[in-house]
Amino acid sequence: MEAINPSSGRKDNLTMIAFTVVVLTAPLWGKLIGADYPDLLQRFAIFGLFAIGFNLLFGLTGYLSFGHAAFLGIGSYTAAWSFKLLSMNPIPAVIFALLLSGLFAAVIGYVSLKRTGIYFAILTLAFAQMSYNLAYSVLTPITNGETGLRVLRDDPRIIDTALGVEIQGPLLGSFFGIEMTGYSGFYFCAVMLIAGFYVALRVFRSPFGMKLAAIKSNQTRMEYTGYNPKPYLLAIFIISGMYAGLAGALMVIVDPLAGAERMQWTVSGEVVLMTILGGVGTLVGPLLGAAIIKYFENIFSAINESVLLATFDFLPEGLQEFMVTIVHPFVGGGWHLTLGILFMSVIIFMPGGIMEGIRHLTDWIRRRKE
Amino acid sequence: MSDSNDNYVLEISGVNKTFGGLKALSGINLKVREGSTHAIIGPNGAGKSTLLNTCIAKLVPDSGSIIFAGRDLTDGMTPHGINQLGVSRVFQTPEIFPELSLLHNVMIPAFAKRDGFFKFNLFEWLRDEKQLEGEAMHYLDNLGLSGSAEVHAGSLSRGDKRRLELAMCLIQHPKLLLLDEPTAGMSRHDTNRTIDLLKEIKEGGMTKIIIEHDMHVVFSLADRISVLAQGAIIAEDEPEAIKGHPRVREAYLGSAEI
Amino acid sequence: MDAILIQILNGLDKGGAYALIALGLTLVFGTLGVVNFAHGALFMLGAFVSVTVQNILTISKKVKDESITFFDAYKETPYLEIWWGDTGTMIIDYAVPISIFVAIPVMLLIGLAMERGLIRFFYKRGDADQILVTFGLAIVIQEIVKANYGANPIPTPAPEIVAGSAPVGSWLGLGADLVYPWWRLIYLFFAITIISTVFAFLHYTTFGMVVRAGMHDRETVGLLGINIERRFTIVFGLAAVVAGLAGTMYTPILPPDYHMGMDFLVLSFVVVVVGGMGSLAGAVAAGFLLGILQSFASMNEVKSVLPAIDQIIIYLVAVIVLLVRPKGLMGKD
Amino acid sequence: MSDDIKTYSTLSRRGFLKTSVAGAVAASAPMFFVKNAHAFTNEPKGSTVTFGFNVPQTGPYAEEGADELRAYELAVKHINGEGDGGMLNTMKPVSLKGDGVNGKKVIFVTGDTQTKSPAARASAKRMIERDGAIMITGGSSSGVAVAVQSLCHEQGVIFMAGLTHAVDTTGKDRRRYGFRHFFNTEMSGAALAPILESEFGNQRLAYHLTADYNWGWSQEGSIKKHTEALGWQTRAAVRTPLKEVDFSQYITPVLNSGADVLVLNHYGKNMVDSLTQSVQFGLRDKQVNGQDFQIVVPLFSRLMARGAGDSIKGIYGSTNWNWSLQDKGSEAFVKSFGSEYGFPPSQAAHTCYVQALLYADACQRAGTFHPCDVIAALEGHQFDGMGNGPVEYRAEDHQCFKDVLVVKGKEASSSEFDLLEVVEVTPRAKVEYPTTMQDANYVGDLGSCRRV
Repeated sequence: MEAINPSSGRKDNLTMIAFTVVVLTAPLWGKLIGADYPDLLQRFAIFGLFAIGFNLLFGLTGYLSFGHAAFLGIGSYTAAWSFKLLSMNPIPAVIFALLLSGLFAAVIGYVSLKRTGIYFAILTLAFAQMSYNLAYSVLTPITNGETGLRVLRDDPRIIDTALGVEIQGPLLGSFFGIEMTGYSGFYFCAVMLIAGFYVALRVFRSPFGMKLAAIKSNQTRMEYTGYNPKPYLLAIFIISGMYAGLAGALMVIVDPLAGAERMQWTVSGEVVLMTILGGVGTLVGPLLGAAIIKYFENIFSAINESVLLATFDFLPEGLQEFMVTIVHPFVGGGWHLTLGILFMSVIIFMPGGIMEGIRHLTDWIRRRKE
Repeated sequence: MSDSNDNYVLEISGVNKTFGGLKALSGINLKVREGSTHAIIGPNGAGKSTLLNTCIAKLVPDSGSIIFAGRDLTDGMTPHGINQLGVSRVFQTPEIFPELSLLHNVMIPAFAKRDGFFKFNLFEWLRDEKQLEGEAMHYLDNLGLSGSAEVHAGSLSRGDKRRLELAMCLIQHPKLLLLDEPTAGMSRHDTNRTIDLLKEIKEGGMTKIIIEHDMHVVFSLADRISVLAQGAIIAEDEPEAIKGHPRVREAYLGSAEI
Repeated sequence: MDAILIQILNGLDKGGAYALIALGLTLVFGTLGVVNFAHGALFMLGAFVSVTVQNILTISKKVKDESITFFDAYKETPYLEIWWGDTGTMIIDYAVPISIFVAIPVMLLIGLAMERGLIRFFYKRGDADQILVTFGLAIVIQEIVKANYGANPIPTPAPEIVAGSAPVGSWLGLGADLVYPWWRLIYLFFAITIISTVFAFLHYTTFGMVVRAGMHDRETVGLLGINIERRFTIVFGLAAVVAGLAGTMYTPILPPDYHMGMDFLVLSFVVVVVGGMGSLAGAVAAGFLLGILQSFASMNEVKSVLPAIDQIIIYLVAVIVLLVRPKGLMGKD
Repeated sequence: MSDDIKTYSTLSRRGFLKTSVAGAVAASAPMFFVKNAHAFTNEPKGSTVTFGFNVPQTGPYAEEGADELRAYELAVKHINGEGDGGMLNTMKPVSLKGDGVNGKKVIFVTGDTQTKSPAARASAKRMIERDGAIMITGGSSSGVAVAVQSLCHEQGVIFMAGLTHAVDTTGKDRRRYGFRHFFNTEMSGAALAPILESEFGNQRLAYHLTADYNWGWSQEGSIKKHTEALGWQTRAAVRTPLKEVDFSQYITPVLNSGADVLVLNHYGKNMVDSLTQSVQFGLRDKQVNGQDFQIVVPLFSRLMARGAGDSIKGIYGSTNWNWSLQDKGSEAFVKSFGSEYGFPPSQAAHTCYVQALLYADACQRAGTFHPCDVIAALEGHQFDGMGNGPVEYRAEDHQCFKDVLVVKGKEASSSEFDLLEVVEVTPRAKVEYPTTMQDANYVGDLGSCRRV
């Protein structure tokens, strides 16, 4: 299916309204799947934003970046420093994170976009890994190394000091008096997610997006058709990097700690997997992929033997033990196994990811009806 | 009528190109009159496509110059820069956007014509581009493709892909249109339709360079013909004269009757 | 002088390992066009062949340690020692070399099974699908190994006779301080042998020629009526064997754990790409280049000038190479 | 709602788990952290109280995490009066009576830290926000401990650190809500130095290989300080990347550096790899400056050391606790752990078990779960009978001060568990450092406990 379509104003408005409603009511429907606690919902929103931004690059242009974690990390560190030096208000943190991650994306993108395909992927990977390794070691004065950069009570915070804002309670981000924790933290992320989704929708529905899809389809033709693909690619690389930077900043806003691990290749890999799992080049797919992976990481890993015993309590003793024995390897410490199996089965049975699977399913149902 | 016109759109002079030890083009001189259709014929490997490639900066010649609209195309010009000057090309193997719909395939070049090589129109709606869309539909219609405007270009037949590519070039209203075997792989019927179409454009004043093996096409369209063999132009004249040219017969046509 | 020489040795040794791991990866990409994220897992499986062989050889008669009352601790004597005395001890000592002979058929089977059971369905799929499915497979393999062998590294020593160091310095008439572990020398020799064998196989056998032709132009070879699919299956098996052997032989240097495949995965991709995707010679050259540069970057003298250069050298070199040579060291356009 | 907890006549493990779970399910009904809804975060309202065990279940420390979890389950059992009671029988003073804490049965929830700070904080948050955990405990790395500790401090939840050895945890990153029972790099250095002197003499030239992150530097600094005080010199201290697996390029320069002692400031997998490879390079067979070359591993983990096989034989290091100790507390713990699981506990299991009991006991003594009162009960608390001799939770930095074990890799081990022999039990007085240390890493601000 072509990623880009002009759609109609009415359809887009409906999409936006539906999306907004679904996101804002997450605490309600989250209950059904045991995800109704703010930290996980925040994570859904943050990683969703990360994946949506990543998909703008990978999904539209086909350029697979394996180094987006670098921008996530830069966003995080910037936000943490904004908290330390300027103010606990998330607004400057977001602005500076966007600017700085955009700047880094411009530099890394400018160099990496000289190459295509796997060569591009390895260039981005190399930049991110260098950032990660340095952040962990010699850059410790800036990053606080393994422990991660934390916000401390005796940090200067010049804006707050100037305005006489004093943090009384716990040291948390504070949006004009609203503490960025729990559900208020989630709603802040949710608003950012909705804004990010709206921008992504506009890209998908714009001539700009169509040109990106054309670059993916046939870059040579683009050049002989009068386009310079470089600025297009660089622009979307920067935008995509800024999404990652924003996601990184939000991580710090809801939980004031910036760690070097956020720059490791596994994080870049994670966002690649999220996007592919949900469906490359689809609007909602990456968000879905992000939610699924985070759900597994947080909910499946927390299921221990006792929880299983309770779950199968309705069964007779012997059968209960049997079920627990069967299921146990897949939960708790075994959540990775379940995730691996999920990756494989999704992609075996639904080429192109979950959204593609859903599309085939709806097509099939429609055909059955007819 | 073309004889009276001494305005040259393209002036190729002294172009040489070697690949390794192989001389692909040697001392090519060629002038193309404005509004004319200039055919380049020659056996396989004669250097016809190579010559066109040097015109769009796909290849940089070792020496010589190619002047178009007052600019030397061999002097650090980029492919997109050349296109923006008004040169469009139909390739030997169709270069289209297989994953996009036919409509979008044609809209992309139209955008390039309108917006230049880069425009950050991220916050415009594609659906508001009604005028452009109408224009694209018009060109698809002209080439008999409007019925499948929403189809993925990748699923077209080879002949249809070629016509699509032609539409993509035509919508840019180029000053110079380079056609590399535009009818190869087309049915007789489609070939004739294409010839008619190209004739129609000719009346619009567009200059065309055409590489073609099909002599029916060549003689239907060309105002002038250059014959290329082993990288050199061995003859250049009007179609009727070329037909009887002895060296051409020998080098390219063999002794066969045309 | 000694310091430089020994770092070159280190570099060659590292490079041998990198090249060996990258070789299979580039073979699979070049012939099958598959981006195989499960390649690290094959390396790890090879290492666990060694662990398994060692476990089997040391199946022991357990005598309860009576001094321990709170839990069951056993004094273990391997049956091999009980039955065959010193011969048995020697066999156990040679667990790792023995594993090599076990690893070849085992890894071949694993490779064939993987290709037939999964990979072949993904030849025509996009890179994205390949990445996800092979990554998923890598996680599953890893978790299965973890479930059976635990998460901690398991010691798999080299035979006693080569456990120590060789007096390389004396051989070369340099200082006696210059020593190098026997096993690392063996590994280097082994790596070169395997790499040469693979090259010879691809260059001097008809099978190899067809495969190389297939790497070049798959369609044409298919048109010649050659059953390229079956040969590709064998190529995948071959790649699995090479990766597995690299792992098996590595166990005395690095006590294996379930995660070691992931530790090498990114590195092996960097080596393959720096060498030029699909170029066997490039992968080998890049392996040695990166190994040697990494060794030199780790020297105190270098680090005092460029702090933490050893942390980033591989990636830095990758960036430079790819900017200077768009398709890697020996990549084809 | 929690009144309908099923009671089982037999105290089988399954039965025990069932009881705790019935409660967990009942209690974990929406109890996310709502500001000011309670007198304090997650005040237990029903008949149960929930502990949160945050341990690495995936990644390189998964095995250590699994052992920690075993210890916690055992601790919960003992607190609730099941099993043989373990250290409750030896701990002095003890207020726990084997009927839960403050009349409430202890239940627990678990999480996976992945040995990554953000992941660890995420799972701690889940346990606090969703599962209503009254406290968080566990972990296998200093980075994680510091990160989770400051999270808990902000959330107003007590954190009982698991295995964390960098000074920072109770040094510059100390928090009012965080407590560490495990020893630290400073104590390792202080305990090791005298033994190194008596074994290797005071004319030594040391070469350090140090994992390039906070803990590594902390360990390197302490060993340097204490050995240089003896008269040792430091030839070089080289930083190695944390993710390195092949240390050959760092080991070879040691060969002709003139150094005669190699100090491996590496933990876990790093240590297994670097030690194995150092021995292969023949370092142990070398003679330098007329003395036998020696290798020192400042922090030993028996669980991980197994991976180095024979290479650990004769290597000196320090450890917080070892199962072979003969005191009453250790015996009681090894006995109940060994009979439950069939093998001896690791030092990680020990420290976690002790932390869980100490927390529960403090709540019992305070008569409430209010963190401020529990903190007051823990600060300056002196206890004995838990495997390390008399111990004190120093009020100023929340660090436990106790005897430290200097150990050596055993030459002739009798079983797979018998890897370390205790060379010396360095008394608390020798490893205790003053609260007025000038080093920036040792100075911190606890912050205060917040009563709403």
